[in-house]
Amino acid sequence: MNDPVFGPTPTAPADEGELVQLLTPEGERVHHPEFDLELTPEMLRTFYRDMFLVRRLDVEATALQRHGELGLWAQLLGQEAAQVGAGHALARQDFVFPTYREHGVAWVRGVDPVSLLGLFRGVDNGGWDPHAHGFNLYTIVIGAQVLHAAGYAMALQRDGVVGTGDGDRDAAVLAHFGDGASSQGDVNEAFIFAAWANAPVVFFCQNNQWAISEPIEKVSRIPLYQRANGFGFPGVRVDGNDVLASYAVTQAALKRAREGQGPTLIEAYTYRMGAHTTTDDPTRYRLMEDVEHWKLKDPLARVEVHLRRNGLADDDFFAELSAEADALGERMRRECHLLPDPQPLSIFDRVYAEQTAELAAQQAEVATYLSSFADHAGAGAEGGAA
Amino acid sequence: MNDPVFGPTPTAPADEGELVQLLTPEGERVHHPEFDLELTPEMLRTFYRDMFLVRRLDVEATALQRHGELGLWAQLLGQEAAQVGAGHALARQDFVFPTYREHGVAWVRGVDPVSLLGLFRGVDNGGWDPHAHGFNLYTIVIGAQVLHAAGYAMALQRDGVVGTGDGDRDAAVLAHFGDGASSQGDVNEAFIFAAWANAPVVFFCQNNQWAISEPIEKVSRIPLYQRANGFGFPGVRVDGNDVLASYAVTQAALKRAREGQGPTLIEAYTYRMGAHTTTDDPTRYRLMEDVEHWKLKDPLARVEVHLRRNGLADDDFFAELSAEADALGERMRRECHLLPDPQPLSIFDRVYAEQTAELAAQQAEVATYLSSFADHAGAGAEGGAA
Amino acid sequence: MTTTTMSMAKALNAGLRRAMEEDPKVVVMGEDVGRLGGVFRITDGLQKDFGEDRVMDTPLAESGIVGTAVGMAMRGYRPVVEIQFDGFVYPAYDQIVCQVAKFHSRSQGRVPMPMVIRIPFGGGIGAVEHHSESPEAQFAHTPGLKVVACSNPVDAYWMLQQAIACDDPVIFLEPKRHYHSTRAEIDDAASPGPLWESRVVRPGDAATLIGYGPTVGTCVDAAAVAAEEGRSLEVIDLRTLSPLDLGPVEESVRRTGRAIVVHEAHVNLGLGAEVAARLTETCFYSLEAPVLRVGGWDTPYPPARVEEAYLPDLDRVLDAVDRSFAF
Amino acid sequence: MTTTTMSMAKALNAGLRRAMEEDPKVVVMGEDVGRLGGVFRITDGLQKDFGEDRVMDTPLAESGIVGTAVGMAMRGYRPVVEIQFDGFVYPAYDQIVCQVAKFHSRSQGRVPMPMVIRIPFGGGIGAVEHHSESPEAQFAHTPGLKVVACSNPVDAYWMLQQAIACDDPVIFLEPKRHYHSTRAEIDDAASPGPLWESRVVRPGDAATLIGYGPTVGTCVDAAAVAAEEGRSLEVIDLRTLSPLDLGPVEESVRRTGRAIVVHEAHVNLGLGAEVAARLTETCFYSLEAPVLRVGGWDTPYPPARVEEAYLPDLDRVLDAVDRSFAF
Ligand SMILES: Cc1ncc(C[n+]2csc(CCOP(=O)(O)OP(=O)(O)O)c2C)c(N)n1
Ligand SMILES: Cc1ncc(C[n+]2csc(CCOP(=O)(O)OP(=O)(O)O)c2C)c(N)n1
Ligand SMILES: [Mg+2]
Ligand SMILES: [Mg+2]
Repeated sequence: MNDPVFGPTPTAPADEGELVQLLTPEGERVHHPEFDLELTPEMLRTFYRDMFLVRRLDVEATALQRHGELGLWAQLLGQEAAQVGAGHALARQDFVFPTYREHGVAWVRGVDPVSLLGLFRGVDNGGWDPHAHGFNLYTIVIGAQVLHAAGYAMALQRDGVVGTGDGDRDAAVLAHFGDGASSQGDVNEAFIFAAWANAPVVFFCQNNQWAISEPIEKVSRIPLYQRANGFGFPGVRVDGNDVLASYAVTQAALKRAREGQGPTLIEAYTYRMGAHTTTDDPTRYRLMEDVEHWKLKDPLARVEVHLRRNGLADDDFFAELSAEADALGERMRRECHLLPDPQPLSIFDRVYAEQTAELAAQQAEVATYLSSFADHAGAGAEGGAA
Repeated sequence: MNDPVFGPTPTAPADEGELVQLLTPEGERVHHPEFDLELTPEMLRTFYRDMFLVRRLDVEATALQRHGELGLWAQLLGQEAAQVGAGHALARQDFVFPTYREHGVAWVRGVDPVSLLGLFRGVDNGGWDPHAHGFNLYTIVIGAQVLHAAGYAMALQRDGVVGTGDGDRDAAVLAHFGDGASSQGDVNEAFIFAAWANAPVVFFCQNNQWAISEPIEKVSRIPLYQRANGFGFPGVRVDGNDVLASYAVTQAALKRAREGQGPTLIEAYTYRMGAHTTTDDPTRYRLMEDVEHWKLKDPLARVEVHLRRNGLADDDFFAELSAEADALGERMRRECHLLPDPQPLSIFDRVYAEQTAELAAQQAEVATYLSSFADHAGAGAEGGAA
Repeated sequence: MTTTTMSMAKALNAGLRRAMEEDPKVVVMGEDVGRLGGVFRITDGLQKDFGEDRVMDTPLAESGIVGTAVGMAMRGYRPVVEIQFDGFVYPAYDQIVCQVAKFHSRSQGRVPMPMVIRIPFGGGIGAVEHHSESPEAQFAHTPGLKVVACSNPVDAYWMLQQAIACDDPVIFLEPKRHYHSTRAEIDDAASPGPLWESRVVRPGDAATLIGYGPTVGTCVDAAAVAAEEGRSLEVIDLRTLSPLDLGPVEESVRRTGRAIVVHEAHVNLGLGAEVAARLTETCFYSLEAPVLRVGGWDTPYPPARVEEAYLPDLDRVLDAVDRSFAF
Repeated sequence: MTTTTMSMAKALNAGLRRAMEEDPKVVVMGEDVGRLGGVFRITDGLQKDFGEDRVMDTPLAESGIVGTAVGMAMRGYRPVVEIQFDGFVYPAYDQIVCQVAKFHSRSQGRVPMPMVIRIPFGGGIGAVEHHSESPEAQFAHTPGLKVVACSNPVDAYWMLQQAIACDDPVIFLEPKRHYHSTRAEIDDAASPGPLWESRVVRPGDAATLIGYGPTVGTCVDAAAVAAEEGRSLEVIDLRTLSPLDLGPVEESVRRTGRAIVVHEAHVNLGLGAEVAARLTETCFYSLEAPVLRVGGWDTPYPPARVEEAYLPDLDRVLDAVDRSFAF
């Protein structure tokens, strides 16, 4: 509908035509006027290796869930390139706010895959130290972390580590969220605060086309990256299945942020190949053809073709990587079992930094109560694993 | 800052240059390629009359507050044109969601000014029937009503009164909010829902430059009407001190909505000449010069000049109007005193549509308690007015 | 058919369907409620049969869902909103407590707000954070809202229809862990009792157990065990949390002299506090022990592998009964 | 200066200022807190002296304010957030109960969340809707938050500094109607008692009145009147609502045998419910009457011209005392 007064009404998100791509699904390097990139073969292999191991991590965790070792798992299958590319663009001093699906970024930030499992196994709400890795705990309430990211970026400004010109000091924040999350008030308020403060934060939206069963094209009538236009900062759409493009664009946006030029919105256009989580049944709402279509754009395959065709990695590389992945899988299976179940009385610990007399009393009461059973039942402590 | 990769970073809202204007501050009609308007002299006089009376209403209510008859008053001084213009663009079957400052729209919708006072006097939370006037009660929680507006517009779609081509049936919604409110999650979610449903709602943001003490240019780096770009529907900025422009643009946007072409964002660029409310002290945060600057753009003065210069209204018209305003003021003063104070026991009524046994019992308990005083104190019922 | 055996999930689905058939103004809104039928399948098949205009897969924004539902209710619709999990109701909290709850009184009755907000609530399903909360006290504390909780398929079927028919906003709590745990016969030609009444579900005379939603089953189980030990416990299902209907509870407590309130919400300022405070006022001279409370501890809901330690179970209920008798 | 006479508003301002001087990580965030000094002027002059980086006039979005404060706290700042009025805290409710309250436990103590959320609360100022709410019960029901209320200038001065120094998130409630109602001498060289204690503010032995925030004054006034009638009432200021410190209350009730809790929040599920339930458990055999509650009725806060009918006042407190004695 082209209204003479108000102009055209967009009706559906534009297609993939306009996205930044540096490596085609067929494995061809293409040039881009703004985001061109020189990469050493070693870097390319590292990207591939990380994607390969992350995919294994994901497959392994999915299997652990099937075997009853995890209560749930949120798969990233298909989103490896977006995440590994973005993760490699980070500087050590940057800080990341993930959703519950950023296993690929976690991997690049050095979070042990086994500690990612704790949340899904139900032994904790995230077992790693956010500060040690510059990587926050997973956030489950959709969109909440995007505000935290904006606030953390405001703190960086106040710490004087933005725009100093010292590349080892200047820092930025990477805020993850999904296409569905873009509807939440919190996400839009984060855009407001970041623009207002000119805060060093890169909003990284993985548009995997689905929010559980809801397709993004029904919710947004224009490409999501254009949302940034409404808030006065740049937005760019990148081929989320192209690790080079994800890396290049995120790197440029983070650099901009660290230099004090403010926020950017990146929409990584990708596809959730798996289910939403292991409890979801996507056959109820999407067509197998779509999945097949996206298989042709696999983020790993194109890098493998590129590496092989250009002689940048030999058979040994792939064989070693495969063995490394097997070892990772084996370790995950083994160590998942060893994750200790929390002790009943521990639920009263660390509710507060300064424990309250009230809660300490409740804990003591429970201790007495539990010990009354121990007396009856003998000392048989039950292990947590099957 | 012009970044080679991401383009320019806007730093402050553009100035008034780009707004739709049909009548200059000097009273000259100007033409606009898209929003041109033919108006009868009678219509022009009606606009002027309404603005004049609304201004009196506002002045009178402010005075009533100064005399202790109202607890508070939110002045609209300076915003008469935006409101009267928008109000006249409405069809009978349209529905309006105001903030707490839309006295001018209320007036055009036939809400008795005296019933506007109830809320500010503290005798009720809005004394008119929203359905009778197609004008919701005032909403105080910033932004909340904008979602209601989107939902009401979705209901219109379901009622089959959108896009039927029948001008007497097709309906739309006008949603008011302020520049400050544009930061609220609810307002941005309303944009999402309206775009998603292609709902017949016109978002009417009166940018009066201030949210209490906070100037909009510190909060938004681009003109607010451009926010709509990020959500995929049109936005337009209109001279909010030009009643003709406000009328023309709102009319076009409402027509679009009724025809089923979806939402529009209108930014009426205006200025709050008074304080935020009667409890506010704007000298703490803004310069008198700014107010003086805006006085030159007075929404009434330009219409008066235009009417006189073109012989569209004679001295009698202005004299009669002045007398009419005096009568209105007198009536407001008189009837404000007569607004009945609510009875103590009434607070238990209408909490629910279906009263609960619990609350009925609490009410009975209070009745007994109060009657114990009545016994002591005699029958002296206290009137509410000073 | 008039009589069918159903799980609670199916009963809710059937109740919703019937309400939609009977009143074209009933619309369903929420995340994934359409094509998917909701993550718990409570709305399964409804979009297919009633269309996308009446069963809406909304954008992912709870404030937006409830806020637009308000607008629809103003125009005469009766929105039934699904909140996907208890822990995700909070983005909509402002719209619920400041708008949904207040429209009727603000407008002096001119603008009723018939809306049902369905919330799968409570724990015990081994879920991750935010999926096992019991937010009922916060809503019950808010005048203008009504709050109910069903505990079995038959109630689920009728109470949902009654809540939808009610002209006030109703927070409708569904004990998600019992969606499929039991089945019951539903006779859709029966005439249900009033929505706003609590109900004795197992008679007894030694002490009164008071539960709602997921803990009714726990109380009944506890009463069965106690019976074996020769102690006859009466169990009352509150059903309506706001308004409370304590008449049957008081009648019971006057006989038993002892009462224990059981819920999954944190003990501190949970429903048990209100029930205890009121019962003590109304039954002061009948009580042989203070009203005791068994609930979730005053900690965040813990990780799934330790949720058993948090949740009130049969043993903790019986322990409270013992403590009551020890007074 | 060491000793100055101040209103509560000034005392809060002075307390904030001192906290900011002593710790450069303390930052103030909110609507209109900068140039204007807040609508109640509690932050008056702070932006001028500490700059825009430490005293931020934020965009108008409460979830945004609290959500970004979370991010700042993660990086070691100690944000003091001002919510302009009680009724406007709800857009931030999700961030407060799901994020602020849970960060410390979610991270097993690795990410503390030192944050103070200041809320001017309560009624009696003749305001329009949403400006007179008492939301404390909802926060006290949430594990992970601490909740305190000051009732006089001296407490306001010290409690605010202590709350800011606390490594846990604190909801700090200020009885707005008393911002300017009384003045008191503040000795800034004194050493205040612990934050987490309730306090006897007027000794007595016939019955115990329990208040906090705005109702402490009401209770003291009631006690003064009762004294004239020969009845000696003890008044306790709870000060800390979560955790509760009921030790002094229990000690008192064991002597008096009677207790009345007074607050402006709705009676139903207000703090009084919890205090009554607990006291009945701990002082069962000392109570000669049930713990009675005087509070706001279970209606929305009414229009200003009738707010007196809603608010607990001296007469209603004394009436409750009479009812207690009538048991
Ligand atoms: C506030 C809130 N509402 C609902 C949910 C339930 N939920 C979990 S994931 C999800 C969909 C998220 O979609 P998207 O943002 O696109 O991220 P994706 O899962 O596709 O990575 C929903 C609705 C939630 N976690 N939080
Ligand atoms: C949720 C919420 N937060 C804070 C307030 C207090 N408040 C009332 S008006 C106002 C400023 C509104 O500014 P704007 O939206 O520009 O409208 P204007 O008053 O200028 O017409 C504020 C902060 C409120 N009413 N609601
Ligand atoms: Mg998605
Ligand atoms: Mg404004």
